[in-house]
Amino acid sequence: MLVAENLVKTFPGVRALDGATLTLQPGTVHALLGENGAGKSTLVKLLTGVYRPDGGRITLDGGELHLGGPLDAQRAGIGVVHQERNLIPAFSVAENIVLHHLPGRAGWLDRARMRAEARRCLDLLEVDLDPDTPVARLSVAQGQLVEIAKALSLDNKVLLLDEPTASLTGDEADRLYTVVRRLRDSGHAVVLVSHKLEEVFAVADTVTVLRDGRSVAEAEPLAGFTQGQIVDLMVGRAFASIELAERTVGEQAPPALRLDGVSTALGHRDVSLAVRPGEILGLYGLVGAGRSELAKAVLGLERITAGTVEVHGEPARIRNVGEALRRHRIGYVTEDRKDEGLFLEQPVTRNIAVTVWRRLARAGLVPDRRERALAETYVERLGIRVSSPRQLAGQLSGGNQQKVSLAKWLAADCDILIVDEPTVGIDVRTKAAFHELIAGLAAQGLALLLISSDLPEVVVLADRIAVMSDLRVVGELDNDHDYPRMSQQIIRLVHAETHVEGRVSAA
Amino acid sequence: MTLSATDRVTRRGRHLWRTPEFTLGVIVATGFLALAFATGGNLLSAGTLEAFFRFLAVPIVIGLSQMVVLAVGQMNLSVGALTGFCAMAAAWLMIEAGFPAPVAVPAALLLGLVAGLINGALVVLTRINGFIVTLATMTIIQGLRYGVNGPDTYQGYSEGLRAFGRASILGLPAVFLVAIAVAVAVALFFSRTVTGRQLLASGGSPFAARLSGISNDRSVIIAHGLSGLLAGVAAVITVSASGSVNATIGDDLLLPSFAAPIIGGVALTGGMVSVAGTVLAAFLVRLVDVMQAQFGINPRWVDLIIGAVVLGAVLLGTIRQRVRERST
Amino acid sequence: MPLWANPRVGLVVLLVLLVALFSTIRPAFLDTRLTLTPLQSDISVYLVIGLAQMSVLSLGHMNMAVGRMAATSAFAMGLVHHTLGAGLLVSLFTGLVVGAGLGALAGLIISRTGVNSFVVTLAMDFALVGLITILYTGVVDGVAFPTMPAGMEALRFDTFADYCAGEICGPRIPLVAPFALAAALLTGLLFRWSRVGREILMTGSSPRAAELSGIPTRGRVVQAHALSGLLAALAGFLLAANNGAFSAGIGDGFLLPSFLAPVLGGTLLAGGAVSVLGTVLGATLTQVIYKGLNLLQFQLDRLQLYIGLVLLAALSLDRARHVLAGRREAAP
Amino acid sequence: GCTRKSDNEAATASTGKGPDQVKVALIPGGAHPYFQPWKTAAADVKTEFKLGDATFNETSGWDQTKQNDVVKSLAAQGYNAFGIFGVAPENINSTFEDLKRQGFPVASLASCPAGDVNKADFCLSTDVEEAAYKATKAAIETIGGKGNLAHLTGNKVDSNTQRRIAGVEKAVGETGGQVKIIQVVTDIDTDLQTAQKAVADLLAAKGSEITAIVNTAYNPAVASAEGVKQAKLPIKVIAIDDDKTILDGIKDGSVAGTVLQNPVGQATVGSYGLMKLAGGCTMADAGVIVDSGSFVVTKANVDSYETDRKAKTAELRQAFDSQYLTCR
Ligand SMILES: Nc1ncnc2c1ncn2[C@@H]1O[C@H](COP(=O)(O)OP(=O)(O)OP(=O)(O)O)[C@@H](O)[C@H]1O
Ligand SMILES: Nc1ncnc2c1ncn2[C@@H]1O[C@H](COP(=O)(O)OP(=O)(O)OP(=O)(O)O)[C@@H](O)[C@H]1O
Ligand SMILES: [Mg+2]
Ligand SMILES: [Mg+2]
Repeated sequence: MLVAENLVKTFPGVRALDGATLTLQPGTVHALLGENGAGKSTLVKLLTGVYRPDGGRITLDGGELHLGGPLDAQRAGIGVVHQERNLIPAFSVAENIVLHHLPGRAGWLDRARMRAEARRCLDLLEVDLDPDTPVARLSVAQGQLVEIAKALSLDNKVLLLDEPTASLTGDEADRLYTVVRRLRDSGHAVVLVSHKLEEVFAVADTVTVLRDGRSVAEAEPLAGFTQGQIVDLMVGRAFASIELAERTVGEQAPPALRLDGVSTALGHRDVSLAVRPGEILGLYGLVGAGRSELAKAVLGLERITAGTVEVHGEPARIRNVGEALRRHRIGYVTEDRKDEGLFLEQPVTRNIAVTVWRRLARAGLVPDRRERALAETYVERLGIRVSSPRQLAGQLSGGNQQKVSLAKWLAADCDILIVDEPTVGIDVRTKAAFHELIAGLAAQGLALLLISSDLPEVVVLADRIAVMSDLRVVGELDNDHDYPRMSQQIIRLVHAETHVEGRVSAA
Repeated sequence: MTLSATDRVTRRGRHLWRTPEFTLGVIVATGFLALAFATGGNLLSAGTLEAFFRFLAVPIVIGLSQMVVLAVGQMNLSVGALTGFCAMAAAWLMIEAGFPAPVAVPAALLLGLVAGLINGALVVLTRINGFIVTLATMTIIQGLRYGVNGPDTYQGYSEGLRAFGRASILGLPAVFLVAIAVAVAVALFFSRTVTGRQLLASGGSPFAARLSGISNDRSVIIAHGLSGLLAGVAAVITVSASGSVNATIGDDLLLPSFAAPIIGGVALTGGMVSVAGTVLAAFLVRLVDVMQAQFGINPRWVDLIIGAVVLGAVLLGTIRQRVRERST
Repeated sequence: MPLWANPRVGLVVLLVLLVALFSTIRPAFLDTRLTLTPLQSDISVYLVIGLAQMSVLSLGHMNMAVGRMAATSAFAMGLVHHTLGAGLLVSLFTGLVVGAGLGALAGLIISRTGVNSFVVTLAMDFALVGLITILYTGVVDGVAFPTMPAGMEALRFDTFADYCAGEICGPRIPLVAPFALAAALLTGLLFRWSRVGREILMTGSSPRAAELSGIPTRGRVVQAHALSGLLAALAGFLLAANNGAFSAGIGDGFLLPSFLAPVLGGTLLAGGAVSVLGTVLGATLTQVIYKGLNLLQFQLDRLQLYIGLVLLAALSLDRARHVLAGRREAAP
Repeated sequence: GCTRKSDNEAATASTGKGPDQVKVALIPGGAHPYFQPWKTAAADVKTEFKLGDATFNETSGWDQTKQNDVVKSLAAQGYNAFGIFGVAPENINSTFEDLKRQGFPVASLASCPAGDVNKADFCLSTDVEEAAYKATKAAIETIGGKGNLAHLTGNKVDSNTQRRIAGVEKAVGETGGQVKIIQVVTDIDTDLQTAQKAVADLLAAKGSEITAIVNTAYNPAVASAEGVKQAKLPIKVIAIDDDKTILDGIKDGSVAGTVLQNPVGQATVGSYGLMKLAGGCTMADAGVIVDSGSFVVTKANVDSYETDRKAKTAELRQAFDSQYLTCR
């Protein structure tokens, strides 16, 4: 029913789509796959009227669609969750959910109906959120859930989901997919963009693969492919799996970073952790477990009320990131790249070089040449897709933005690196490259604290895994890289904690 | 029971007494009482209160006029000039063209509305920053304002309108009650109407608003139109309350128009409004005016004091916050 | 990007058009002594005050006290000359220090309290307005210093044409122009190439990301505001030179032009990007408009009408260029 | 080596121009009702003295920098004799000097430079201290030599304001304590609304104590006439100038009197002097200060004051011929 033929879209210096085709049938879940920068989000935006195509046409049930703006797509019954969060911070959860069809009577807002409608959508996803909470106070993941609820609030014939689960954990993703299946069964068409191939294979029926803005597989049944074949299609050649660097962590080496009984103003209680040079400590937990906030507390962005932080055995009182970087050589790659990681309106060069200007400068002046050379090194190393290093960071595809946000800290040359959800929204190949890179860094002797909600990732990379739940570390495991067993243990830890906690407060 | 993420979120929530409006309210009340006390009650005498509230009407309305555009992340530098122009136009209609007040008043309001809509349309069509567009239109409107009657003063128009300007109901000037009614209407508009919410959405995050099918262009035009209309209301209040108008009317309104909403807690970046804050801030500024008259203070000292007090309050607020953080 | 798609080119074209228009209608527009030389003096003042505002626009902040910072600094200059008999350079230096100090104070309050720069500098403006009057009435029993340091006269009246090496005299450029030019070049250097300048821009672009990238954002805020104060002081000095006295009225008319020059030149109010060249062009454009319309001798109402219309036209022209550039980009 | 060229390139044009070669520019500080008579006077002198041209340009907007710009523009246009009301009395000597260096005759009209030096050829203006003194005298007379005065005036950082304050104080001092000044309100001449607000607050605070208000600025005069009438207080208002609203006030009794200045005389006699200077005459006493006269007008002489003023103007012109100018 919804058909996009030969879509072309050009941005200054980039041809994002170059004859992409997508055919959607009702009652199917259609996977839209491709590497970072392949043009998936651009395609989604063309189908929802955010951009206008430079060529090609879109038809719905045989009639041509001219989408002048998001409103037209909405009227045509196309709902969407975009890759980037687009919520109004000062508005409540409820209002955000129903923003595109604010219920009113003679121009007056009907708050009761608004709340009820929002409640209904949240309930679909089994999300326990007060509809009156301002979204400014939600975590990234909660925001994503609200965004999904918003897309569900209209009964759309077509639903486009652009990496809806990027920052969700398994549980929430499962709930989302239950809803998706239900929608499919009632005759809706759902497009799913995701880099989590396991999920894709679990829910999708058909697949379109984009490479360099062109469709290389069109609406084929997914059952006919293996994961490896899909990856090869995306990449355009056989994808060799990557060997992680061998490393040995000296058992006796003193910890590079050690938290001892740390409590914070936010409510972390008695957190103790230690990472040795050359070691990767995975920090796993469900959404809202307080891992990101813990990292920020270490960097002095949240107040520590008790306990000590030691860097290389010396007690450290870090007040801000600058101090962490310069005095202690600690870097922090944030999970919230849009607000905290990137300067969207600045060129990629500056985004990468910002942490090292001090080093690049000659007599206080930074030569463009050196800055550019540095940026180019990392663009190449991480395979960042840019039309030129002077492109604005905000114009990159989501995955490439993530790479820029990481590149900045690689450039900074730290001893201790805290990476928070580093591979959110990153394609399979790049993710593998990332893993290789991170393992390589550890092999060079960096101490790495890997905060991730991606369980396979944690199991692949980490030497030890600490599990956090509800602002506390509830257990620590040595990793033997055996995924089934490790994941079981970890999940058990997360749930056991909830259980124990329940008993404690009941007593 | 475990502390769910939701619980934590609400625990962080603001309580009434932590809102800026509340703080401002306390400052205003304290200031008012202190002044009443210091003047030996003179402030509370009917005449003084009358004067106090009568000249509070325009600052409130003009502050709201600015607030409306701030809500969508715009600014309107032409509010003052526009108020003067509408006032002069109304007086011209009554004196030179011989129309009665019931014609002149709606005409002035309409003029404000149209000028505001033109501002908005220019911003949308040219995609130029509203600050600059209204700076240009301010100059144009100043020219028009002067063109009505040169530097001379209009006086002696409609007795009925003047009577309304002088009237008071239950000891409060009618014009002040008009201003309060306008404030309530504006507050309802932003909190209770679909259009009002859409305006705030456009201001808070234009891109997100666009993705939700809201036209930001429409929001900008509506906000400017409303701002112009409120400038028209301020003009009508001026004409009726003051009895004489000339081309200088509105010259002193630009800074107060910004000061009221901003002291009242409205962000320049858009997406939020605070009607109560704006009204209270206008009240605060008026309090200082009166203090000056009561004690015969050199206005320059007053400026110095206002500046120092605001800076001091700002510093104190931070210190207080620090202390509170420590104690939790 | 093609040359003509550069936003600055639109301004240059407009400038050329206006100059051509004005000098056809009023040949006196090209009179060096009575029009062009004074025009350069005026541009110098408004360029520097535009740069002062631009310095904080880089952060996405505003400085509502530019005028009063200029006045207070001018008072300081007058005072050291009046009471201590300081010469031109010492006076200027003192004034610049005072200006920078005031700016830094504003920056400090803003960065420590997190209160909007608009509120803080507006409050500061009020405080300084009062202070200036009190100072002037207290010190010189009036509203201006009766004397000026030696050399101010020369700054006011002379052009380089008055200085000759043998037969060769300089061009008819007023002596104040190099001050403004130097300010523009140094500011440009700062924001384009220096680490501090870039970090200020990054802070303006996203304060949160800047903090999380290890930039000492508070320090940068203070520095940008100090620079703003310093430039405001310089503008006050140049105006005092042009007008002939250190007086309380200096800076009264600075506020709006201070925004006009950088914003016309393409500096955003949102922060994160500045254009010194644009500010130069913006200041030049506004002064040319004023000068030309003055020469056309309109009555007050007409004059204001036309100033507003020409400004709108100038801005719309830039928009048209933008749209056109967009079309060209999309075409191939 | 580098040498400084002496700057005597100009200073040639001044001698021996016939009236038809003289082009006079009258430049007030900005738009103000006081200067409106200059406009007609400029047209009159042009025909009467057969001047090459005479123009009136009020576009300075009360900004010394802009005024300098206007002056230079007019010079570039070929105007060669200037009658200027300096916006900033403390700076204006530099402007005069600038013009003198180019050989143009310059008159300081309606206001003299601050300090003891006048760099213009002559200053023809109201003696503002004297005018304020007369106004205060008139006020004291109407209240029977006993009571409390309030003085409302303009920009405090203006040397003319300082002189006005001195004039009022002088007159009050002569009463030997019978009359007291209880409030001097400055900085309320910027616009009408500010003045109205200040008057309302003043009346509310001290209305019962005040017996007379002396105004030495235009907007406060309009505002206090209106305010006193409205408050129905037995306060005598002494206004300034002869704007229609004020004359109406005198006729209907709400204004006790006003002090007139002599704008027409300043413009005509000033232009006359400039013409003579351009024709080759010199000042007998360079930079002399000439009082153009001030006149107290009450209900008694409201219909006849114009004759006095015309007489004064004629007398001034004679004095220029006989006393101030030396012509060969
Ligand atoms: N607004 C824009 N301006 C300029 N270039 C853009 C813009 N948006 C996208 N691009 C470019 O278009 C290309 C496709 O981007 P798109 O966001 O569609 O990729 P994607 O397939 O969604 O990648 P990812 O998996 O990383 O999200 C990229 O090279 C990107 O840099
Ligand atoms: N003490 C607290 N009070 C209120 N809200 C809190 C508190 N602690 C954390 N939160 C909220 O919970 C959110 C989740 O915290 P945090 O981001 O540290 O968890 P996380 O384990 O990193 O999970 P996520 O996957 O959501 O990033 C925070 O963004 C914050 O809004
Ligand atoms: Mg994408
Ligand atoms: Mg997190």
